[in-house]
Amino acid sequence: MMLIKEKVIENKQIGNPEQGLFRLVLQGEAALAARPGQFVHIRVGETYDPLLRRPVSIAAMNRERRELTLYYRVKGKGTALLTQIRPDEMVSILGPLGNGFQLPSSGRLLLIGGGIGVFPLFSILEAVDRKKVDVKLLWGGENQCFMESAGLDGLKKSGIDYELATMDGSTGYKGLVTDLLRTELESPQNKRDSPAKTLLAASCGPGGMMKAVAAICREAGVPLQVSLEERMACGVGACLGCVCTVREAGVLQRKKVCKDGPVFDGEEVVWDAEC
Amino acid sequence: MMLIKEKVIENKQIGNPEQGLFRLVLQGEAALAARPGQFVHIRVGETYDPLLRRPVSIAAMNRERRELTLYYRVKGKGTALLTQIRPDEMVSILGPLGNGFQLPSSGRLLLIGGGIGVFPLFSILEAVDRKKVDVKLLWGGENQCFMESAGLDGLKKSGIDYELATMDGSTGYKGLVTDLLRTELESPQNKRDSPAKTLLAASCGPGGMMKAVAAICREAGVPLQVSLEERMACGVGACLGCVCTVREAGVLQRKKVCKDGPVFDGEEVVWDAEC
Amino acid sequence: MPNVDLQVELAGITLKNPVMTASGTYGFGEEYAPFYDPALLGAITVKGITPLPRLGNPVPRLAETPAGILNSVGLENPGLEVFLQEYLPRLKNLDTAVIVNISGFSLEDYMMMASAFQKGCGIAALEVNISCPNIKHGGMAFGTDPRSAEEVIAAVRKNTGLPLIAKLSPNVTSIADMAKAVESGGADAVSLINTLLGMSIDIHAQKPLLANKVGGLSGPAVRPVAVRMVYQVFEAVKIPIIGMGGIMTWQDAVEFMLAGASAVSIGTANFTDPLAPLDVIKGLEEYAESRKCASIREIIGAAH
Amino acid sequence: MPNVDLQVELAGITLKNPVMTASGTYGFGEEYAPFYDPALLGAITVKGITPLPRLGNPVPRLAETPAGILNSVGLENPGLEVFLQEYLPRLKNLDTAVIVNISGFSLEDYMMMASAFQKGCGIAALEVNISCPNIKHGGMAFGTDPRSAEEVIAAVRKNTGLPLIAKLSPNVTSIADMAKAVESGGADAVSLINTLLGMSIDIHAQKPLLANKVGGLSGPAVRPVAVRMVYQVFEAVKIPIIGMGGIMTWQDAVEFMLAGASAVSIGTANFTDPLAPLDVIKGLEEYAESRKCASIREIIGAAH
Ligand SMILES: Cc1cc2nc3c(=O)[nH]c(=O)nc-3n(C[C@H](O)[C@H](O)[C@H](O)COP(=O)(O)OP(=O)(O)OC[C@H]3O[C@@H](n4cnc5c(N)ncnc54)[C@H](O)[C@@H]3O)c2cc1C
Ligand SMILES: Cc1cc2nc3c(=O)[nH]c(=O)nc-3n(C[C@H](O)[C@H](O)[C@H](O)COP(=O)(O)OP(=O)(O)OC[C@H]3O[C@@H](n4cnc5c(N)ncnc54)[C@H](O)[C@@H]3O)c2cc1C
Ligand SMILES: Cc1cc2nc3c(=O)[nH]c(=O)nc-3n(C[C@H](O)[C@H](O)[C@H](O)COP(=O)(O)O)c2cc1C
Ligand SMILES: Cc1cc2nc3c(=O)[nH]c(=O)nc-3n(C[C@H](O)[C@H](O)[C@H](O)COP(=O)(O)O)c2cc1C
Ligand code: FES
Ligand code: FES
Repeated sequence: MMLIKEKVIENKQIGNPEQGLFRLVLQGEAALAARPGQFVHIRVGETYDPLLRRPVSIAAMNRERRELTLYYRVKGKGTALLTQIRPDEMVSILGPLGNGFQLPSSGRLLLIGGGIGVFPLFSILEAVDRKKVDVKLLWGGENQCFMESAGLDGLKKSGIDYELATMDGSTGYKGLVTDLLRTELESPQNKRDSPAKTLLAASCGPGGMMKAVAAICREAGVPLQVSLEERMACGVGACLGCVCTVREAGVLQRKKVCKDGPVFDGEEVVWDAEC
Repeated sequence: MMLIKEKVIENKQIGNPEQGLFRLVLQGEAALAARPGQFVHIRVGETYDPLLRRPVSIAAMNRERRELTLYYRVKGKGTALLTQIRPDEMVSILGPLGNGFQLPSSGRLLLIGGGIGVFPLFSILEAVDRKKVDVKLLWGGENQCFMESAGLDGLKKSGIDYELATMDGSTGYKGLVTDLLRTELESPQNKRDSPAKTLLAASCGPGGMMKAVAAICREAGVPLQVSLEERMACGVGACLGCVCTVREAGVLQRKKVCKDGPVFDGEEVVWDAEC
Repeated sequence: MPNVDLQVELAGITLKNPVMTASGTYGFGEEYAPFYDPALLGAITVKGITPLPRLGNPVPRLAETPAGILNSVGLENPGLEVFLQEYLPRLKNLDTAVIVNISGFSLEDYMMMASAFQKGCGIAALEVNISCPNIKHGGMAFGTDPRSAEEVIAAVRKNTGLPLIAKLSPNVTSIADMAKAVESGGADAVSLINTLLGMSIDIHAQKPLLANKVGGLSGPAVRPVAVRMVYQVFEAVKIPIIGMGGIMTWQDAVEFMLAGASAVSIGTANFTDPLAPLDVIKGLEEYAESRKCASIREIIGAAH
Repeated sequence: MPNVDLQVELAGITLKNPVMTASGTYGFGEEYAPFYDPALLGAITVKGITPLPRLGNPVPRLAETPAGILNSVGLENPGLEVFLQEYLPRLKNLDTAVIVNISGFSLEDYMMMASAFQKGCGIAALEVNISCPNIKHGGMAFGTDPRSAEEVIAAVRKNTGLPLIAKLSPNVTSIADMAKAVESGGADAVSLINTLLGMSIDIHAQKPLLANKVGGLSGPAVRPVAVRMVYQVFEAVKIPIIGMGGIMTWQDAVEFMLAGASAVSIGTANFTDPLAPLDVIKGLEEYAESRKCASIREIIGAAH
C-alpha cells in the first residue's frame, strides 16, 4: 500500500464509444505489490471538485514493465475527468488496496462476472496457473456490443473456456448469467457427489447478481469469493464509509469493503442488510 | 456582449517562466464586437472549483482573423487552470464586457501603465490612429526581466514612443512611473499654458499607482481615464459585487466596474472609499 | 413537442414553469436580457429593496471559496422611491411574473415597504427577506428567531394584498420552526435558503478578506444543506416552498423538487453560466417526460 | 533548520505542533501509519466511542457533493469495553497525544464514558461530541441547546480529571452561545466545527441517497462557515479553540489560526491526500518563518 504518482502509459477508449469504456495503463512501483482482486484509489483531478479519489480494480499487472492495467466505464464526473488525463502525465494513486482473491493452485475455478464486474476477474485469469487450474468464465452483460467492447476479443485469444449470457441474446445465451451458473453446476462433473471439493468460484458484478450467485453456490456447496463495491472515501479503513455486513458465528458485524475486502467469503455476506 | 465558445489558437508562456506570463489567442465572433479597454470573462474549467469566471482584458483584436489576444499572469487556482487549456480546445467566454476607453482622433495621448496593467493599454496602441494621434507610453514595472517578458520587444518594434521605470533600475528610470509622469507633464510642450487641451491620459495598474496618477493629472488639468479592477462574479452588472465609488455632482455613488467601467473618469473615482 | 405541463401554482400565482431567478443574482431583470428573453422564466426576483437608497458595503464584496462564493453586497439598492419610479415600469414590460424582494431594519421599514406594493401594481408577489438585522433588537436578525419572524410577516401581511413569500435564513438551529412561524404569520409560501454566514481570511494581510468581515455563502457548496432544509420544511408546513441554494443544473433542480420545492430559484449559477435557467427548464421537462409525468407537479415532494 | 517554535498549549496539554487529525477520519491511529509516523502529528483524535458497540447506519453512508462529502456512518464503533481492551493499548504506543472522542445518547452515557478515562490512563484529553441526539429529550441534539450542552459538559467534568474538549455542532443559530455554555460547563477547550446537516437525493430512485436520509457535510465546501464560527467563538470565550472544517492545505490552516484557533484538525483532507497533515505542519512552519514569528502561537487570532 503506497501513495505514489504513477505515469500514464495509455488512457484510451476501447470498443464502441457508446459503451464509454477505457483502458488505463499506469507505470510505477504499485505493480510490484499488486495482487489479483485488489484495487487502486485514483485522484482524477487536482481541484476539490470532485473531492474524493475513485476506486478502480486492477485488471492486470505486469511486474517486469511495472505496469498496472485498469478498465473503467465513464459513469459520472470523476470518471469523465479521468478520461482527460493523457499519456506521460502523472496521476496520484493510493494502492494497491484491499485483500484480493485467494487463488487455488489446483482443481477447478469458476468465475462469474456481471457487466464491468468482469474486470477484476481478468486479474485472476492472468495470475492463476492455467496449467494446474482448470478455469472457466461465465460472463453476463447487456448485449454483444458491450461484451465486445469490454474485452471479448482478448478472451477469445487467451484460449480461456468461457460462456456468455446477454440480456438480448445478441451473443451467447439469452438471459441471466445465473442461469449459466445453474446449468454449469448441474453438469455431471460438477454435481455435488462428483469431486466438487475441487471446485471454487469467484464472482464480481451487480449486488443483485452476486446475491443470486451466492445462493446458487451455497446450494451447490461450492465455496465462493465475491468482490463487493461500495462508495468509498478513504480506501484504507479510516472512515467507515464503505462497510458491508457479514454474519460471523451467527453475529452481525460490519466489515470494511476497502480494507477487509473487497473480496469476501460469499457465505458470510449478508445481502440487503436492513440495519 | 455574448456568451460564446471560442477556439484557442494559442496559449503559451511568454518571456521568462519565472514571470508566469501567458499569451492567449482566441478565435470567434467576440473579436468583431470588441473595443479597446473591454474585457472578457473566461470559464477556466468545467467543474465547480473554481466556480467563477475570470476577467481578462483584451490586449489586441484582429477583426479579419476574428482573433482576440489576451495576456495573463498566473496568480492562483483559476489562472493556473487556464494555462492547461490547449490549442484547438474551446473555452466559454462572456464578452466583450464593459465600456472601454474613449479614444481621441487627434492630439496627444499619454498612457500610464503599471505592471501587468499595461495589457489593456496595448489595445489602445493598436486601435488608435497613430498618424493622427501622438501617443506616448509610460510604463512601470518591477525589473527588466518583467518588462521584457511582458512585451517590451513588441513595443520596441512597434515604434511607439515610450519610457520605462523599474523599481530596481535594471531598465529605464529607477523609481516610480509616477515620477516619469510628473517629468513628462512638466516638459515644455505639456505645460498648462501650452496647448494642454489636446492632451489626454489613460492609465491602468495597481490602485495605489492610479490614485497617484489621478492626483497628478488633476493637478495638471489633464483629463484621465482609468481602468479599474475589482473582484467580479457576474461581469454583467447583476450581482453588485464589483463596485467602485464615484462622486457625481458631489454625491457619493456606486458604479459597477464590470458594466459602468472598467474605464472611469479619473476625476470621478473616489480612491480608498471608506464606506 | 414534449407533453409535460410545466405550470406550477405558488402562493396563488400561476407560473408558466417552476424556474425563477434568485434575488440579488439577477439584477433588475435587464442584465441578462441580452442572452435570452426573461419571459422564458417562470418568474424573476429582483434585488432586495429597502425604504431608503443604500450604498451597501465597501469592497471587496466577493470572495471565491471551494464550489461557492461569499458575498457582502450589503443590500446596495436604489431605495423604494427610485425603484418604483425607474425600475418597476421597465420590469412590468417583461412578460414574466415579477417578485419584489424587500428588506428592512425595523418592523416599520417592512410595513412601509409592504404598503407600497398592492394588487394591480404590476408585480406578482412580495418576497420578504428576514435575514436582516433588527436594529431595535440589538442587531439580531429577524430571521433567526421564530417570534420576530412571525411578527414581521404578520405586519407585512396586514399591509399588502399581494401574495407573500417569506425568505428564510439557513443560519438557525431549526429551519422547521422558522417555517412554521412564518406560516402562522400569514406567509403564502417560503423561499429557502438564503446564504450561510461565512468568512474568508486573507493570510497575507492577516485580516478578513471581505471589507465587511463576514459574508453570505452561496453556490453548489451549500446545496446539501439547502436540500436538507427543503426536505425538513416540506414535512413541517403546508405552504409551498421555493427551493434554492447551489442549483447549477437541472439535476440539482430535480433534487430540490423531489425534496419538496414547488419551484426553484437559480442564483449563483447565473454568474457561471447565464443560460443555466434555460437549461434547467429544459432538463425538468425532459426528466418529467422520461418519468412519464403529465405534469412537473407530480415530482414535488416525491422523495418523501 | 527553521527557527520556529511549533509547540502549542491546549487545555493544559502541550502539543509538539498544532496539527491534529479529526475524529472519524483517522480511524484508530493505525490506518494511515503505513504512510507516515503518527508521532509527527501534534495529536490524533480517535473515532467516536459509545458505551456499547454500534453497527452504525446502513449503506450507502457516503455521498460526494461539490467540494464536500456527506457521511452518515452513524457512530459505528466497537464500544467502550473493546476500545479499552483492544485499541487503547496500541494507541498508547504511538508517540503522540491521543484524544478520545466520546458520544452518548443520555447524560448517563456521557458520565459513564467519562469515568472510564482518568489521568494516567494513557490518553491526553477527552473530546466530548455533543452533536448526538439526546434520546430522553425527544432526540434533540445536546449540542443545539446551550443548557443541555452545559449540563452534559458539567456532568463529564465531574467524572474525569482529564482535560476536556467540547466538540461543537455548527447547526445552531448562535455558535458563540454554545461555546459560552460549554465554557461555563467546565470545558478546557472547544473543537469546532462538527459536520453541517445535509442531504443528497438520488433523482433516479427518487429518494434520499444516504440510507439514513441525512448526513454530515464536511470538506472544503464548509470551510467559510467553519472559519466564521472560529472567529466568532474566539471573541466569545477565553478557552482555546481547535479549528476544523475543510482544511486541505497549510493556507487553510493559517486561516483558522488567524481566526483564533490554537490548533487545527485535518479531517476529510486525509481521504484525498493522506499526507495532508504533514504538508500542513511544514507549511505552518514556513509561514511563521516568513512572517518572522519565533513561535507559531503568535499568529493565533491575529486577524482580529
Ligand atoms: C473496489 C471497487 C472497484 C471498482 N472497480 C471498478 C473498475 O474496475 N472499473 C469501473 O469502471 N468501475 C469500478 N468501480 C466503480 C467506480 O469506482 C465508480 O464507477 C466511480 O467511482 C464512479 O465515479 P464517477 O465520478 O464517474 O461517478 P459519480 O456517480 O459522479 O460518483 C459520485 C460518487 O459516488 C461514488 N460511486 C458512484 N458509483 C459507484 C460505484 N459503483 N461503486 C463505488 N462508488 C461509486 C463515486 O466514487 C463518487 O464518490 C469500482 C468500485 C469499487 C468500490
Ligand atoms: C476588468 C479586469 C481585467 C483584468 N485583466 C487582466 C489581464 O489582462 N491580465 C491579467 O493577468 N489579469 C487581469 N485581471 C486580473 C485577473 O482577473 C486575476 O488575476 C484573476 O482573476 C486571478 O484569478 P486566480 O484564480 O488565478 O487567482 P485567485 O487569487 O485564486 O482568485 C481568487 C478570486 O479572486 C479574484 N481575483 C483575484 N485577483 C484579482 C484581481 N486582481 N482582480 C479581480 N479579481 C481578482 C478571482 O477572480 C477569483 O474570484 C483583470 C481583472 C479585472 C477585474
Ligand atoms: C451576490 C448575491 C446577492 C444577493 N442578494 C440578495 C438579496 O438582496 N436579497 C435576498 O433575499 N437574497 C439575496 N441573495 C441570496 C440569493 O437570493 C439566494 O438565496 C442564495 O444565493 C442561494 O442560492 P444560490 O446558491 O443559487 O445562489 C444574494 C445572493 C448573492 C450571491
Ligand atoms: C466520515 C466521518 C466520520 C466522522 N465521525 C465523527 C465522530 O465519530 N465524532 C466526531 O466528533 N466527529 C466526527 N466527524 C466530524 C469530523 O471530526 C470533523 O469535525 C468534520 O468532518 C469537519 O472537518 P473536515 O471538513 O476537515 O472533515 C466525522 C467526519 C467524517 C467525514
Ligand atoms: S472507504 Fe473509508 S473505511 Fe472504506
Ligand atoms: S461583477 Fe457582478 S456587478 Fe460587476
